[in-house]
Amino acid sequence: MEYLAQQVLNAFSIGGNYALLALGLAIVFSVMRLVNFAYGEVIAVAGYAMFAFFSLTGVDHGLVLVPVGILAAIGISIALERVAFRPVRYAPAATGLLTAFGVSIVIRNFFITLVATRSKAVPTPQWLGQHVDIGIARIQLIQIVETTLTALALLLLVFILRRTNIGLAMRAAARDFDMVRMVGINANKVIMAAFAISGFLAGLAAIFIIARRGVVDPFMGFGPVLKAFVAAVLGGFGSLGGAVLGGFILGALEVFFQIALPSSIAGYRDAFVFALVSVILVWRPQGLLGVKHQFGDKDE
Amino acid sequence: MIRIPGFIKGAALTALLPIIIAILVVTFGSGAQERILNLFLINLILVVGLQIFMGNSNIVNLGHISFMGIAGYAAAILTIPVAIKKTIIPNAPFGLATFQLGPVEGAILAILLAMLVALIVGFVIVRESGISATILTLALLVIVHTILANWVELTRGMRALYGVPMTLNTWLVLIVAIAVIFFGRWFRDSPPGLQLRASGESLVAAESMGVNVRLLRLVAWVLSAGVVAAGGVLYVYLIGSISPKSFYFDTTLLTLAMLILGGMNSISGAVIGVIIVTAGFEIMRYFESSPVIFGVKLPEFLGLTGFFLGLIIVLSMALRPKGMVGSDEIDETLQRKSG
Amino acid sequence: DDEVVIGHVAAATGELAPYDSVTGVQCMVDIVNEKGGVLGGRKLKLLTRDMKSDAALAGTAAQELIDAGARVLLGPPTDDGLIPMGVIAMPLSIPVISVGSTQVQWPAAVPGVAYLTAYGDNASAASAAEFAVKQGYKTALLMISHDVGSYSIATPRYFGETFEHLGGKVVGELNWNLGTSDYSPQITQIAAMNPRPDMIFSAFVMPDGGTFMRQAMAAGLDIPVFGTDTFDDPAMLSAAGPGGSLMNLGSHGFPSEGSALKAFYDDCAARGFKIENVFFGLGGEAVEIVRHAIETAGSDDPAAINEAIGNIENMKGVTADSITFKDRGGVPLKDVVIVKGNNGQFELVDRIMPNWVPEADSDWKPENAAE
Amino acid sequence: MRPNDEPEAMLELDSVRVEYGAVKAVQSVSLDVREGEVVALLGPNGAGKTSLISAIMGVVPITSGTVRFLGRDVTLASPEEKVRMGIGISPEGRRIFANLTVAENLRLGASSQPDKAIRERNQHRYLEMFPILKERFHQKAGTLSGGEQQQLAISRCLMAGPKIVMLDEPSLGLAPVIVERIFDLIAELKAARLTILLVEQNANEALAVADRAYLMHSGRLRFEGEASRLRESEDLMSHYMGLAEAQ
Amino acid sequence: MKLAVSGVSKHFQGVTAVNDVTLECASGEIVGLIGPNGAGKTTLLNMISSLLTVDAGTITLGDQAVHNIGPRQIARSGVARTFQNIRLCPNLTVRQNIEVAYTTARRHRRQRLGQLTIERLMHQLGIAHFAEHKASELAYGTQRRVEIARALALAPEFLLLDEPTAGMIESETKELIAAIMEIRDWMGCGVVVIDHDLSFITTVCERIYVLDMGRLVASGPPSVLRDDPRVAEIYLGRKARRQAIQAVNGPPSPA
Ligand SMILES: Nc1ncnc2c1ncn2[C@@H]1O[C@H](COP(=O)(O)OP(=O)(O)OP(=O)(O)O)[C@@H](O)[C@H]1O
Ligand SMILES: Nc1ncnc2c1ncn2[C@@H]1O[C@H](COP(=O)(O)OP(=O)(O)OP(=O)(O)O)[C@@H](O)[C@H]1O
Ligand SMILES: CC(C)C[C@H](N)C(=O)O
Ligand SMILES: [Mg+2]
Ligand SMILES: [Mg+2]
Repeated sequence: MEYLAQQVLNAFSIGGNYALLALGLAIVFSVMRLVNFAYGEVIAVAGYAMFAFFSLTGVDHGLVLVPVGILAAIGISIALERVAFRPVRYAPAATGLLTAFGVSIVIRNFFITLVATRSKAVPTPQWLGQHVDIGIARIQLIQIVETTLTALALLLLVFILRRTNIGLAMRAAARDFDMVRMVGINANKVIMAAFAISGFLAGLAAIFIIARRGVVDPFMGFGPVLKAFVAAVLGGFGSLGGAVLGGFILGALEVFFQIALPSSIAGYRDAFVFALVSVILVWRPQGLLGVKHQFGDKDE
Repeated sequence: MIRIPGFIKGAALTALLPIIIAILVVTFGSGAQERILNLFLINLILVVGLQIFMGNSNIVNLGHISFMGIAGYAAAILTIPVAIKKTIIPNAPFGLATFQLGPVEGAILAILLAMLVALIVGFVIVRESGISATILTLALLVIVHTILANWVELTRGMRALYGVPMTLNTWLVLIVAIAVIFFGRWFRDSPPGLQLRASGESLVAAESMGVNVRLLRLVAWVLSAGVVAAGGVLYVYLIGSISPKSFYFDTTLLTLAMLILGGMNSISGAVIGVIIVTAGFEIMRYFESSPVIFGVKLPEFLGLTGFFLGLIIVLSMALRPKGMVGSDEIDETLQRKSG
Repeated sequence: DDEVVIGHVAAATGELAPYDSVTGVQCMVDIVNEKGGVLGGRKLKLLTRDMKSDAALAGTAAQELIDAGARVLLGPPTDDGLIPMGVIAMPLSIPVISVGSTQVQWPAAVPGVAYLTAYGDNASAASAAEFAVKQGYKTALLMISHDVGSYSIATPRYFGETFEHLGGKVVGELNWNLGTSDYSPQITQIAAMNPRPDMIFSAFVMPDGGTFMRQAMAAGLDIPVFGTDTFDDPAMLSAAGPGGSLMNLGSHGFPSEGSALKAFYDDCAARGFKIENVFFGLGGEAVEIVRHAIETAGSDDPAAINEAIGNIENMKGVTADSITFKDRGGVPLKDVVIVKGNNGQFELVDRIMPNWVPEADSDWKPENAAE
Repeated sequence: MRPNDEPEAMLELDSVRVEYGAVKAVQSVSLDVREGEVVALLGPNGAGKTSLISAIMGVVPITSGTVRFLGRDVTLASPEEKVRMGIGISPEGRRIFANLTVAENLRLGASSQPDKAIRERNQHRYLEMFPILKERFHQKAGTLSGGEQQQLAISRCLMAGPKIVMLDEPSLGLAPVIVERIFDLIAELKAARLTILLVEQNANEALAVADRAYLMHSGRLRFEGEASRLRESEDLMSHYMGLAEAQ
Repeated sequence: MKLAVSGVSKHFQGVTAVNDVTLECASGEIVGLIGPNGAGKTTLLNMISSLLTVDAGTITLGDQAVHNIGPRQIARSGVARTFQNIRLCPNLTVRQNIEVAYTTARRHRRQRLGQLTIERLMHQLGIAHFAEHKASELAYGTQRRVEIARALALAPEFLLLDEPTAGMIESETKELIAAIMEIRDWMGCGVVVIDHDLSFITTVCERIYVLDMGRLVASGPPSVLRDDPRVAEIYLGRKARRQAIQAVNGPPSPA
C-alpha cells in the first residue's frame, strides 16, 4: 500500500515534469504550428547559465540561481524566436522543424566546443532534495513542488489564453498571422510572448531536472523533450489541458512499465510505452482531450 | 518518333550532378574520399527513399530509419559467415545462426522483410494525418530501436554485429542511387504521386475528388521503406558491421535535414540537400582537423562541424524556407522561367 | 620526412567523449617527442580525427589516417566504431588500440590487430566483487541497461557471477534507461525490498550514476553503489552530491603520491593540459604502449609494431605498474584500483588483481541462479 | 493639425506598384479617398483590386510608390500601426479566426479601441444589425455558414470604430436580404461620415452608394471620377466590366 | 439516373442545420438551392458529398443508398463538388489540380470521360492561360473557375456547385452560365447549384428549392421566387424582390 502510494507519487512527479515541458511545446505549437525541437536546448541553456553564474561568482544560493536559470531560458527562447524562427514563420511545418533542429545542433555544439562534453555540476536549492514522511508515504519536496507548480502553470496559461486579448491573439495568430495584424495587434509581440512563456516553463522544468540530476550537460534536454512532445500529442496538441494530461499519463506509463515488467524484458520498457501511446493515438487521433468534430467543408 | 516522358529527362538532369561527383572522386580521389562518396550515395538513397513518402504525402516521417535498421540487420544476419555467427549470436532464433546467404539473396530478403514490416505498420500509420501520424512514426523508430537493442540473441544488443562480407563496389552503389532517383521521380510524377501530393495539400479536396488517400499513402510508405531498406543493406555491406546506434535519432535527423534543406517536395531537392549537407560536413571536418592553409596551421577545433552544420541549416531555412530548390523540380522551375 | 605517424580516431564529441581522451594522447606524444622520440630520434606525429561518436565516421576517419600514413591507430571506446576501423586495418596489419574501451569481446572481432588499453570488464567486475566480499557484503542487487553497449549489460553479470562464486548472493535485477533524470521508481522498488540488499552493482554511465546516487540519498536509501570505470569522473561525484559517499568503483588507476600516473598528470598539467578523468591517463598509456612496441620492434612497420604489442609482458605503464598483452588476445592483464567517494573526492582504498575472473560473454544469468 | 476647410485626402496613393515575382498585379496606381467619402473600386477578376488593398494595408509589399494616410507617409508602416491610426479592413476571403468563437473574433476586432464604452456600443450595434451573430455568439467562427462569416468579418472590422474602412467584396456570399442590409449599413456609415473604400463585383449597388469610383483592369486604372458618371457610361462598363475575358 | 435526398437532417451541438429535407435532381437537370445565410444549404451539400454524416434520412443515387459512404466513394460514384471556401491545392498548378480529379476519373469512371480533356475544360472555363500557374497565385474569381473545372474533370453524373458566382462580376457570371449549360448538355450531368445571384439562379435552374432554418419552405420553377410571399420575406429584400420579378418575367419593357 505504502509502496503503491509512493509509486503513484513518483508517477505524478515524473509526469509533472513532462507536463511542464509539454505545455511549453504546446503553447508554441498553438501559436506557430512549430514543433520546437530546440526546446531541449532551452533547458540546457538554463542549466549552463546557472553553471556559468555559479562558477563566475561563486554564489550557490538557490534564490539567486533559480531566477538566473529561468531568466536565461526566457531570454534564449525570445532570442531564438527573433533570429531563427521568425524568418520561417510562413514556411511549411517541416521547415520550422528543421530550423529548430538546426538551432539545437548549434546550441549543443556551442556548449561542446566552449564548455565541455562532460557534465558540469550545478548547485540547486538544498531543500528541494529533502523529503518528509507524511502518513503512508515518504514525499520528496521536489515532487510536491513540481506537481503544484505544474497545476498553477496550467491554470495561469488557461487564463491567459482564454481571457486576455494577447491570449486570444496567440490562438488566432496560429491560423492567420496577417489577419491578427489587420485587427491592430502587434502579432510579433504576441508570438514573442508565447515564446517567453514557453521559455519560462522550460526554465522551471530545468530547475527540477537539474535538482534531480545534479549536473548539466549538452544532451540533458533531449530525452525529456522527446517525451514531452509525445505527451503533448497524446493529450491533443494545441490543447493545454491535453498537454498536461498527456504528461501525467506518460509519467504513469513509464512508472507502471518500470515496475511491472519482469527484469528479463524490462529493457523493452520504452517500446511498451510507445506502443501503448500509439494504440491510444490510433483510437483517438485527435488526442485524449482534442475534440473531434465533423467539419464537412468548414474549418475548425 | 518516340517521345521521352518528362520524368526521364527531369530525373536524368537530377542524376547528373551525383554522377559527375562520383566519376571525379573515383578518378582523382583517395581511398577515404571514395568511402565518403559511398556514404554520400547511400545517404542519397535514404533521402530519396524518405522523400517518396514524406515529400508526397506531406507527413513528417521520423520512422524511416527503422527500415534501414531492419534491412541492415536482416542483411547482416543473413550474410555473416556461420563460423562468426556461432561465436557472436549462437542462439539466434529461427536457426539463423546455421546458414549463410549470398549478398544478393540477403539483400533481396532484407528489403522484402522491411517492406513487409512497413506494410503491416503502414495500415495503422496511413489512417492518421499531421502531427499524430508523425508521432506514430516516431513510436516506430523508438520501438524498432528498442527491439534491436534488447533482442540480444538475435542482434547481440547494443554490441556491434560484425563479419558481414564487404562486397560493395562504388559503381554498384552509384547505379542503385541513380535508379532510385529515377524511381522517385517517376513516382512523384505518376498519377498516384500527383494525387498523393494533392492530398498532402488539401485532404478534403483530394478525397472529394475520389483520391484513395490511405491506399496511396500506404503504397508510398511501403515503396519508401523499400528504398530506405536498400540504403540500409548497402550501408552494412559497406561498413561490414552494424549496431543499433546507427539507426536512431542521429541518422534520422541528418537525413531529414538533408531532405528538408534541399526541398522536400521534389527529388531534385532531396539530391541537392544531400550534396549540400555532405559537402558542408566534409569541408567543416577538414577545417576541424587543423589543416595547413597558405602556410598557416589552423588550430585543431573539434566540434566545429556540428556547430556550422547547425548554422548552415538555420541560415538556409531562413533564406529559402521552402528548401534550396523550392517545391518544384529543377527542370520544372527552369521550364517555368523560360516558358 | 621521418616522423612516425600515429592516428587517433577519437570520440572527441558526442556521448562517448567522456570515455576517450584527445588530450591525454597528445600530452604523451609531446612527452615522448621531447625525450627524443623513437627509433633514435624520429618524432611521433599525431593526427587526430573526431569520429563524433558515429560508427560510420570512425571507419572513414580510419581510412583517412591510413591514407595519411598512420602506422598505428588509436580508437574510440565502443566496438561499433572500433570494428569498422579494425576491418580496414586488419588486411594492412595495422594495430588498432582502443583508448577507453573495456569490452573484452571486441578484440575477437578483428583478431590479431585489436587491443584494449584498459583491462576487460570481467576483470574489473571481478575485482569489485572480490572487494565487496572483503567488505562483508552478502547480497547484491544488479542494475542493468541495454542502452550502453556491452558495458551496461555484461558487466553487472560478470559481477554477479563472481559475487556468487565467492559466496555472495544476487537478490535481484533492475532495469535502468540511459538519460533518465528521475530514478524514483527504481529507488522506491529497492527501498521496498525486504530484506534490503547490502549493496547495488550497476554499470551506469555519466551522469546517470551520479544522478542515481544523489536521488537514492535524497530518498534516504543509503546502500553502497558499486560500479567500474565509467564512474571515474569528478563530474560523476559532483552529480551525486551528498550521494557521492555511496560510490565505490573499480578504476584504471589512481594518482597517489609517487605513482607514475601522478607524475604524468603533473607533467601534463605543467604543459597546460587539463586532466578531466582517468581516461586521460589511459590515453597516455596507449601512446606509451605504442612507443614501447616501436622500440621493441625497432621499426615503424605496422606489422612489426603489431607483433611487438602482442608480445608485451610486464611493461610499466602509466596507470598500472605492470601490463601484459602476451597470450591475452588483445586484452591486457593489469590490476584494478578500487576507489570510493569521500567528501566529493575519490579516495584510494585497494588495488586488486582478481583471483577468479568470469569468462567473457558467459551465458550466466541471475534468473538461472538460486532465487 | 492641418486646417480642415476643404475635404482632405484621407488616404492617398501615388504611383503604387505591386508585383509578385514576374506578375505585375498593380501598375502605377494613384488614387485618393477623401474624408467622409465612399469610393468604389471596381474591376473584373484579376484586375488587381485585392492586391491594391493588401498593399495599402501593408500585408503585401509595395514595389514602388507611396501611401499616405492623414497626410503621413505610411508606405512602410506595419499593418497594426495602420489599424491603430484608424484603418479598418474586411479582407477578401473573410479570414475570420476559425478557431475562435464569434465573441472572441469581435473582441479581437475591437482590440485597437481603448475605450471600453465604444467597444460595447459597437458590439451591441452590430449584433443588433446581424442577429445571427448573437445567436452564434459562443460558437466557433469556422463552423459558421459562409454568409454568417461574411457578416462577422464586416462587424469585426467596424468594432474598433475606424476612420476609414476598406471592404473587399463585402456582399460576397450573402443572401439578397443581407446584401441590402450591407448597403444600408454602408449608407448609414456614410451618413455618419465614415470614409469607405469599397471593392465590389456588384457594380450597380456599389455605384449607387458611392460618391466616386475607380475602374481597374489589368492592374491599371481605366476610369476615375463621379460614380454616377461611371454608372452612365455604358461604354466603359461594358468594355471593362463586360468583356473582362476578351483579352 | 436520379439523385434523391429524402428526409435528411443534421444537428450540431444545439443547432439543427438541416431538418427533414427532401429533394431530388435528375440527370441533365439543373436544380437551384437557395435560402438565407445559415439556412443549411452548404450543410446539405456536405451530406450529399459525404463530408458529413446524415443524422436521419437517406440519400440515394439511382437505386443505391449513398449517404455516409465517405467522400471518396461518392466521388467515384459520380458526384463531384466545389467548395464555398475554396479548396484548391495551393502548390499545384492549375493543370495539376485538375489532373488529380481527371486521373481518378480515368481509373474509375473511364466510360464517361468520352471527349473530355483537361485542355478542353480549361478552355471552356477561360483558365487555359493560367494552366501552369500555381493555384495560390490566382485571383479569387479565377480560383473559383479552377474549382469548377476540377469538379468537372471527374466526369460527374451529378455536379454540386456551392456559390460558383461568388466574386464574379455580371459579365463573368454570364460566361459561367453559358459554360455550365454547355457542359451540362455535353456531359448530360445533373447539377445542384447553390447561389445568391438571382439572375444566375433563375437563368440556369429548371427547379428551385428554398431552404430556411434547415427546412424546405418552398420548391418549384423559378417563379416561386416571385409567387411565394414567404420566400420573398425570408430571402429577398425590397430591391431583390423587384429584381427577382424581373428575372423571372423578363424586364418590364420587352426588349
Ligand atoms: N500570391 C500571388 N502570386 C502571384 N500572382 C498573384 C498572387 N496573388 C495575386 N496574383 C495575381 O495578381 C493579379 C491580381 O490579383 P488580385 O487578387 O489582386 O485581383 P482582384 O482584382 O482582387 O480579383 P478578384 O476579383 O478575382 O478578387 C492576378 O493576375 C493574380 O493571378
Ligand atoms: N460544424 C458545425 N458546427 C456547428 N454549427 C454548424 C456547423 N456547420 C454548420 N453549422 C451551422 O449550421 C447552419 C447552416 O450552415 P450552412 O453552412 O449549411 O449554411 P448555408 O445555407 O450554406 O449558408 P450560406 O449561404 O451563408 O453559406 C449555420 O447556422 C451554421 O452556423
Ligand atoms: C561506456 C563506454 C563508453 C565505455 C566502456 N568502458 C566500454 O567499453 O564499453
Ligand atoms: Mg480580389
Ligand atoms: Mg454555404
